[in-house]
Amino acid sequence: MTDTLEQTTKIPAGEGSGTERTNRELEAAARENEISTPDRDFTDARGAPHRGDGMGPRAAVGPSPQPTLAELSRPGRGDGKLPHAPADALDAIPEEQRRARPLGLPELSELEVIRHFVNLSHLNYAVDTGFYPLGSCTMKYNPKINEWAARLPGFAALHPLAPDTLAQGTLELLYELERMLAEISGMRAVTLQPAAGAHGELTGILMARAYHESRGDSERSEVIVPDSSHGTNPATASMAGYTTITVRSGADGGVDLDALRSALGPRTAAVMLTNPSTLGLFERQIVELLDAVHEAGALAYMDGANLNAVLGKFKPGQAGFDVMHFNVHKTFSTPHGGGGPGAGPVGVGEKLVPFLPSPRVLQEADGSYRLERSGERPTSIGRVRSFQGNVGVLVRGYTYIKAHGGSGLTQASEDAVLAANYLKQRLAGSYEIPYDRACKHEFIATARPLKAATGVRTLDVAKRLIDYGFHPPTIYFPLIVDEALLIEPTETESLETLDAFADALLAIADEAREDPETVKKAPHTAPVRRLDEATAARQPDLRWSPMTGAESPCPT
Amino acid sequence: MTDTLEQTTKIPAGEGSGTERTNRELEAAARENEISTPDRDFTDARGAPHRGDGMGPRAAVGPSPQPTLAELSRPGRGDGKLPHAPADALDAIPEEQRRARPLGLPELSELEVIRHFVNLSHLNYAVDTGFYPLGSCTMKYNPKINEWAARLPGFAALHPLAPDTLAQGTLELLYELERMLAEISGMRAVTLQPAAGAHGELTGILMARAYHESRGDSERSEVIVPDSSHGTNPATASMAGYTTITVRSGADGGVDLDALRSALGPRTAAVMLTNPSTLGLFERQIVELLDAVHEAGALAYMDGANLNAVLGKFKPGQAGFDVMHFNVHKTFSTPHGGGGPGAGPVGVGEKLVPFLPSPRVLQEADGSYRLERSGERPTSIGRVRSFQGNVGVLVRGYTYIKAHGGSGLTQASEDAVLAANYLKQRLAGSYEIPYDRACKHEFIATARPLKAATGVRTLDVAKRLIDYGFHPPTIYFPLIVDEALLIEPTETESLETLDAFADALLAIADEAREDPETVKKAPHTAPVRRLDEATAARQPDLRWSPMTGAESPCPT
Amino acid sequence: MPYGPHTPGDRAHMLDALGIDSVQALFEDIPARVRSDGIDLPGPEPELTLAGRLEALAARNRVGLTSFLGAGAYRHYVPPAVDEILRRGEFYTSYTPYQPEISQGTLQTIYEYQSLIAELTGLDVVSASHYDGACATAEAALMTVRATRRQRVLMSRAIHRHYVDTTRTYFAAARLTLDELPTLPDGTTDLSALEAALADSERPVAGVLLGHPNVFGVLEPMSEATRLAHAAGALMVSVVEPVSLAVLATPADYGADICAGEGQPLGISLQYGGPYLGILASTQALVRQIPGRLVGRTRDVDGRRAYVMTLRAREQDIRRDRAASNICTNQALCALAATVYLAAIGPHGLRDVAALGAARARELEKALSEAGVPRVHAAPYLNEFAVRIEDAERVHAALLARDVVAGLPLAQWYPDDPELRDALLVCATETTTSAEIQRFATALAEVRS
Amino acid sequence: MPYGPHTPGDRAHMLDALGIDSVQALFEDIPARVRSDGIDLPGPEPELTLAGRLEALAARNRVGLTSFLGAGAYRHYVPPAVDEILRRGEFYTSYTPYQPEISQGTLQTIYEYQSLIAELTGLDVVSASHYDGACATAEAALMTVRATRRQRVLMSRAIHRHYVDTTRTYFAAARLTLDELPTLPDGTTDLSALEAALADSERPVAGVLLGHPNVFGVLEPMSEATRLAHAAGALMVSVVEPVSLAVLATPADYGADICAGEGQPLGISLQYGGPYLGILASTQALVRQIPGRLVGRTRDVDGRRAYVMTLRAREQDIRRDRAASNICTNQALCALAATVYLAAIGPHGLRDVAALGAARARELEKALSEAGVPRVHAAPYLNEFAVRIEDAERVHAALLARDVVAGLPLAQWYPDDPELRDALLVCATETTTSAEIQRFATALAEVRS
Ligand SMILES: Cc1ncc(COP(=O)(O)O)c(C=O)c1O
Ligand SMILES: Cc1ncc(COP(=O)(O)O)c(C=O)c1O
Repeated sequence: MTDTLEQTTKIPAGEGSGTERTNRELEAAARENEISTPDRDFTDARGAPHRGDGMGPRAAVGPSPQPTLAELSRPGRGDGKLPHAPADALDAIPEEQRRARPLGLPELSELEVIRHFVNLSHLNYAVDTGFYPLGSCTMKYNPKINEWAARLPGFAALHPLAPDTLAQGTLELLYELERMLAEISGMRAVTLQPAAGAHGELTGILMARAYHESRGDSERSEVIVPDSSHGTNPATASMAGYTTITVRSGADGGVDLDALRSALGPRTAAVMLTNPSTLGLFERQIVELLDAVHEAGALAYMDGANLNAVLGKFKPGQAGFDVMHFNVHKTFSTPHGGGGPGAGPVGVGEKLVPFLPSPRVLQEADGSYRLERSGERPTSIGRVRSFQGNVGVLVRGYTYIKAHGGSGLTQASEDAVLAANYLKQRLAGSYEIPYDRACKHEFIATARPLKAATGVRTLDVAKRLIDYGFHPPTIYFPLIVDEALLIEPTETESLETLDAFADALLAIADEAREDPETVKKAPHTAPVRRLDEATAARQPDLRWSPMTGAESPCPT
Repeated sequence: MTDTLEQTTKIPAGEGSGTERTNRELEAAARENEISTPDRDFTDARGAPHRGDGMGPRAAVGPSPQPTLAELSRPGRGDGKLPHAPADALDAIPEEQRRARPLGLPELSELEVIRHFVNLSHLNYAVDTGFYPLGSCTMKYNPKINEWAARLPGFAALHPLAPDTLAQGTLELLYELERMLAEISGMRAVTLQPAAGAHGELTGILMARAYHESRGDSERSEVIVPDSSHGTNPATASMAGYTTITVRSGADGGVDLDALRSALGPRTAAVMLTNPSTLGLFERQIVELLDAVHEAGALAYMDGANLNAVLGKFKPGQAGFDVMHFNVHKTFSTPHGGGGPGAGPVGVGEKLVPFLPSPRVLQEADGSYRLERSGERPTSIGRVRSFQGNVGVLVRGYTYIKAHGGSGLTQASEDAVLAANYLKQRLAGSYEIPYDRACKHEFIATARPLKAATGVRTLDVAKRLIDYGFHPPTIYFPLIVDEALLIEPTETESLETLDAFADALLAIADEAREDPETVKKAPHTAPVRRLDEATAARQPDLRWSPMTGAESPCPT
Repeated sequence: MPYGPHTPGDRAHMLDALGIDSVQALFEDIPARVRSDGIDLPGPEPELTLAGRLEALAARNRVGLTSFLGAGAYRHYVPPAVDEILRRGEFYTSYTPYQPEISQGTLQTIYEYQSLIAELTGLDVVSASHYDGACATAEAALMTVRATRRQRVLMSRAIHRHYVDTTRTYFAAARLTLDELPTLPDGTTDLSALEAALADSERPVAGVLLGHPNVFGVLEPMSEATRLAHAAGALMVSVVEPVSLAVLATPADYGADICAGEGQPLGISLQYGGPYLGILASTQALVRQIPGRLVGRTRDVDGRRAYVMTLRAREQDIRRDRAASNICTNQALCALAATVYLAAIGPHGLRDVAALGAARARELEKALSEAGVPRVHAAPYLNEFAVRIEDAERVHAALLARDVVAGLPLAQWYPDDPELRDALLVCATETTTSAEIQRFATALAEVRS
Repeated sequence: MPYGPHTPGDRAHMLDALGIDSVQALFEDIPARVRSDGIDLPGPEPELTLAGRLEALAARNRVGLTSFLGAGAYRHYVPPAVDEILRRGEFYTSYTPYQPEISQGTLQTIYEYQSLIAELTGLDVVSASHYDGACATAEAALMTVRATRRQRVLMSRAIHRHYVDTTRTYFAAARLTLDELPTLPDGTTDLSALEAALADSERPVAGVLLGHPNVFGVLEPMSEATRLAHAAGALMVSVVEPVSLAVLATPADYGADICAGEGQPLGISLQYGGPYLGILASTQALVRQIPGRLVGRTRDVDGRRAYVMTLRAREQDIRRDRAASNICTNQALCALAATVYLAAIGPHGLRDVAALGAARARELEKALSEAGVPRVHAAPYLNEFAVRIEDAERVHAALLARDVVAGLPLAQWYPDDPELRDALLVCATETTTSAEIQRFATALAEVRS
């Protein structure tokens, strides 16, 4: 299959797309690296996949590539979990409604399943194995009590449509969590339903739309975002039916107030600001920015993904933001799960309360809790998902907030900011720090001078960090900085770790001068080396070939 | 400190002690390997241990050595789990009864704790990561439902002295488990108290002693064991105040009947037989052996560690054994925990029932259960431990037995024996198989011819297997076979795995001829290479140096 | 700070290095007017008492009742092997595999997830996860709009109410049209209404969405609906319950273009509604339109097999306002749960789950109809169905007082439909026992006597 | 076979390779007379129903009551970090680290365990684990016999009853003498009786064992007892509860030679009695006598730091009948639990555990004495003590009916001691709440009115 989309657009090298490489470039790179070795096979003469075969000696302990479940599958394996269904169980299903094709799921013993995933886990880097300074993602420690709490059967086994009387514990927790988030943010009310930050953005922007419409102000068709904004901001605007207007940042990294003023107008529905910004900088002109937004009759949306920097220091609601989202999986330590799930509650000021999605959690006069009934509040924008939210994630966030309390959260922000500034200071000699002022929880460094001097790019530095035992920071984001490294240490990493990381980056800068090839070919010690992303996109292989299916006799 | 014991005895090379090396030899080996590099330090100039320092680049993913908790500790870290005690909490404790020295425990944040142990876990080989054919240990798969069951709060949080009325669930489970084990073994009654096989042996031999004494037969002072027996058998005899008499095995691996007959006499209290034996062989003369034992007025003890081979095929109680132990952690799949815990229930024939340790689990007429009260059964040998046994392990064993049922257990034995014979067959060309008949769940192979031809020993073969991704089998045990490899595949490993393991052993045999040095220096791919065991024994370093202790202000 | 490592000395060292006296100096860029001084919440709560608080809250929920609730979230037996894997820090404390060299574990499991859902649905392209069934359905509807450049979709009213509502919310925002299709008395969607709606050439239809089984548990005429949709140039979207695919015709069997659904039944616990798993799959032809993450298999420079995120130009971080969706953080760990679940339960096991549920549902139907409580609809069902009972809400409450959750009163979702005013939607799965069914019947008899 | 991988085809392949028709051929070496044909138990039970059975059994235990039971097993707050580590297959599905090159995880954690217990006790040599407190105590007693070549030990009757009983069982077997030392009315061991017993030069004493705190919760005069023991050439064994060492004088402080104890309070759940953790530690002088595993730090041939089992000539697999003990499988995973627990709770935390327990116990004492239920003994205690109440067994039962477990009626353990006939042994830990203490007092008032 040729993917025409891929031919015309660009493919990112690593995260973000600051220095995108075209397919052509990637192909050239691939040729250069002479990718010609055939795919090493995991099967032997008998068609049996196993370790050690055809791959020569390999370590007993440590990461090793794994065959797929399909390759491991042998017809007739795996059983014992369930009683067999009576033979006539499906007699009432008309023939033409029955599954025609074989059910091609892999058949494995439980040991094979466990070993497969345990060994796959060894190929992963994670917060629980090392420092993960991925900017904008707040990879802080995930306390284990959170995991314990979410698995309490009372929480975990509760059906989402359970009558309110059966759900008082969870309802109370959600109600209290809403109030705690309101206090933390200075917002008037909070909905916990959105499943992630982007989902919260959509929810927030839909409320903004509903607000304008409720006032008959229906000509507003634009959402303004700064050029440093996260991709979800403009994508959200589009999903909500708005046109995105991008305003540039000033030389100090803040939004250019004049540019914003000229972009604002009667067509502006909302301005989405990230504060602290994706550059790790607090918008020093926040008061003026908000005034300008409101003067134009627009609403101010705060992308709260970076709230971890300003807990107890800055409350968006008090400052005048009309709506914001939280990233529970960033600020409140719920784990990132290899990509999710998270939770993206949305806080609103007074004006937007009527439009909150349904159902809200309500407290009755007798102190009990209930869910709002469908249709109970006609001003609501309606549902943004099924049921009540990523409750399992919210239990974790609640636990975290309680464990910290108000003062602990403030301390967390102070420590996160202190760590980031310290790290910035330590790198200042060897990397360019484009915005030379106090950062918040993260900061931008760039390998621009290094690249000029040695040809070693940010991508290479990042990959070389892997050889030093670290997860690379976010790279090539935000897009407005060349060769950006966005570094977020968080408050849960020790000084020793911060120093070791700084030492590694300094050592790599030296290496880049002395032995650039080693850096450019990094990583050298990871389970795999750099990948052929061009072929992946040109000839997408998105699933294993269909399995023959379970034609085997049922094992007993 | 010089350890004089170590100077006069021998230190095993690897498991067992077939080819023990003296300290002198080990020292020579160490010199040969030029151990001179200083201990690589984990601390930096600030005294801070961390990854990446002083050790140059290292992989982000994969095993890496870890500093100790003491090295990671920083005064003032770690807190938040508990409220602080009131200042006067200890006022009633007289000054001289208070702890004088500082409480030198490490101070770490929870993240550091988790990361430490997660990274340490990556240095381990385990059933959940690969094939672990450790003979005599039955490293079969540990089903995950067992782990789930043992953690059910009703089981896990039950206090061992809870009144019987609060413990009916566990009591019923234990009662039923005793009966199931009795059916499986053909014994009359079972005690679940012993914590492990060796503990079961002691319990069993103490009952034998009590039995003889109850009959006024008090001159019996010897316990007979075959030379192939596990070390726990003679050690148990000593603990129970008996002298150990060792009888040799015949050429076919079985106990030499004549030798046994001449060893037996009026001083024989018991004969401890392992059946199938530690050679993986069923005692074909078992009937004659038992007759001989009983004729001498002695009791027949069966070491049931190898019961996994004969479930549903052979019931020691029916065959005439008077007492036996089970290894729940072998036969019934409870995990080995890096060395324990296990459980070693003991089954007895009619004769020994009165002597069972207290307390037994009893069923009342109304169907409820209770524990025997202390002193209720004066014939009992008494307590062999506190409380009721390794109940958490027994819950797992119960779950396993139920999941299999009678037919499943029989099938497990058949599959274990089939796998062992298949593997034996596959190795027969390249390794010597000293006992050339059907084996049970494990078998002996030896590298004797290989050693003669190439100098490569069993130890080297074992270490080289590590490079092929496998845990080595048990080596140099039992002691009566030169250069022994005791291989136990278990029933839960797939044919592909068995073949891959055989392929690896065959490949190593070839390597031994072509490139013996590579094999002799193996492993090459493990987190560490061969160790200096001589220095470890000569200058034992059994703990980190005492910590200064928590003089730091309590963190808040 | 309960989880922070910094000692006063550590902080002093860092402040020193920065040449400042206090961390406050780092917050001076916050204008005084909007600077706040702290959060008005109680102080840190030690884990000991916090654990007690959480246990008490959890205990206030009542989860041990005899329950016949389904309606989009289903209780199933989940092999403990699933949670054993989910608890591994290497999986749950990692993030989006931006650095494929040290994320092959996550990447391969996503590839396996894609492959397994492809096997289940018969569709070749599977997005690595969406928020839940409702959001996946809304995204599917938006996909049809993007792919056809038409502005209107038709959605059966017998799709899960929350999915219809959510899609409506999304559509309202984007100024797109969503028309609901009526149902017939037998519980299936009215295909003549579909035909008529498709015939409106003024308002060409981008996609047709049907649930299968639908919200009433009933099997829809998917083949016929697909034929009609395709004839009108519309795409067909099937909204499925994934376990049912073990025994029911797959979207590929009847020619659907897109499949959306809720993956919760595949090894994910109920958790009062989330995190769940939005399943979204399509034919190869729509690979450029599908939103969300895709992982592809490729090689590294040494020719080793390896996995990487691919076709990323559909995603927001590359495409920004022209992305296929704004989704970023997704439900990856839930997709891992589904992957381990499917591997652990296997094809025979999944078929048993589906068939046992059907068998138990039939037993339930029999018990209820013997108690004088008949089905509402006549069309075949799998393991969920609606029954008619006078005064349904009151009966439901009375049964609740007897610790029986008699499913969902459908009036909650269809308040204006007289047909459903007295309907309860009940469901059985492989975890439903005959004893529970008996308890239901007995309680019912008590309540009505 | 629920967990077996072998398909009929796999079995056929293996039989083929062996040239036999049936697996029965492999069992023909079992003489027909003793061959059995199967096990008379029900067939395999699918996990679904088995899980239900187990849940039902577990639910028949009642663990949520207000309980003041201690007496050798204690409820504590265990940070969930502990179980997170214990659940890692790399730890719990490995075995004895015979191959150090691929077992450094287990080996280092044992070394850390040894070091932590050394820090707690002040003694330098720590055995890597014994079965439980009782067995560790018995092994300690046997150690004194081996080290002194004397045949008699003195054991306070105020050591945990099970430990005395167990040691007696071990000693009876080995034909060794165990004499019990009486206690004084204040709850401490009678040191004049000790002095007298030590003076019997016909029957020289190998070791003196005291509990600290003892079974009545009372602190013993350890220094004085140690002085007496040493003066008579006997070794001193202190039987401890490890959490108490955070605040109490350590065995090293008062000069004990050996320390034994139950490690359960260090992060191990109650589990109706096991698996627990037998702690055994000694001075450096006794390193050759200590039974059980020892791990030492050394280097590999490249000079890398590494850990290995050492001084193995004490163990059964090397020394056979001359081994220091028959122990083989031990309680390694429980030692890991204690290691993670101590690392997670830290020195401040452990001190809080001990001190909070003491504070709550004092609160309990006050509440009970106000209710007219005084202490039995006068000597200082830490967090456990005996109270006198008329008709103790009946009151205990009546309180149980009110869901209060009023500790342990000591008559169960000391049936012949009139002083203890009406005694309840009660305990508090950091998990005990004031509300629970109040509930106890209230129930008591009800029961006695
Ligand atoms: C600044 C910013 N905004 C929005 C988001 C979107 O949040 P989510 O990934 O939870 O959808 C992110 C996270 O990636 C972010 O960093
Ligand atoms: C044959 C044999 N007997 C006895 C034992 C002792 O059992 P345990 O290790 O449980 O004490 C073992 C285990 O190592 C064994 O293999």
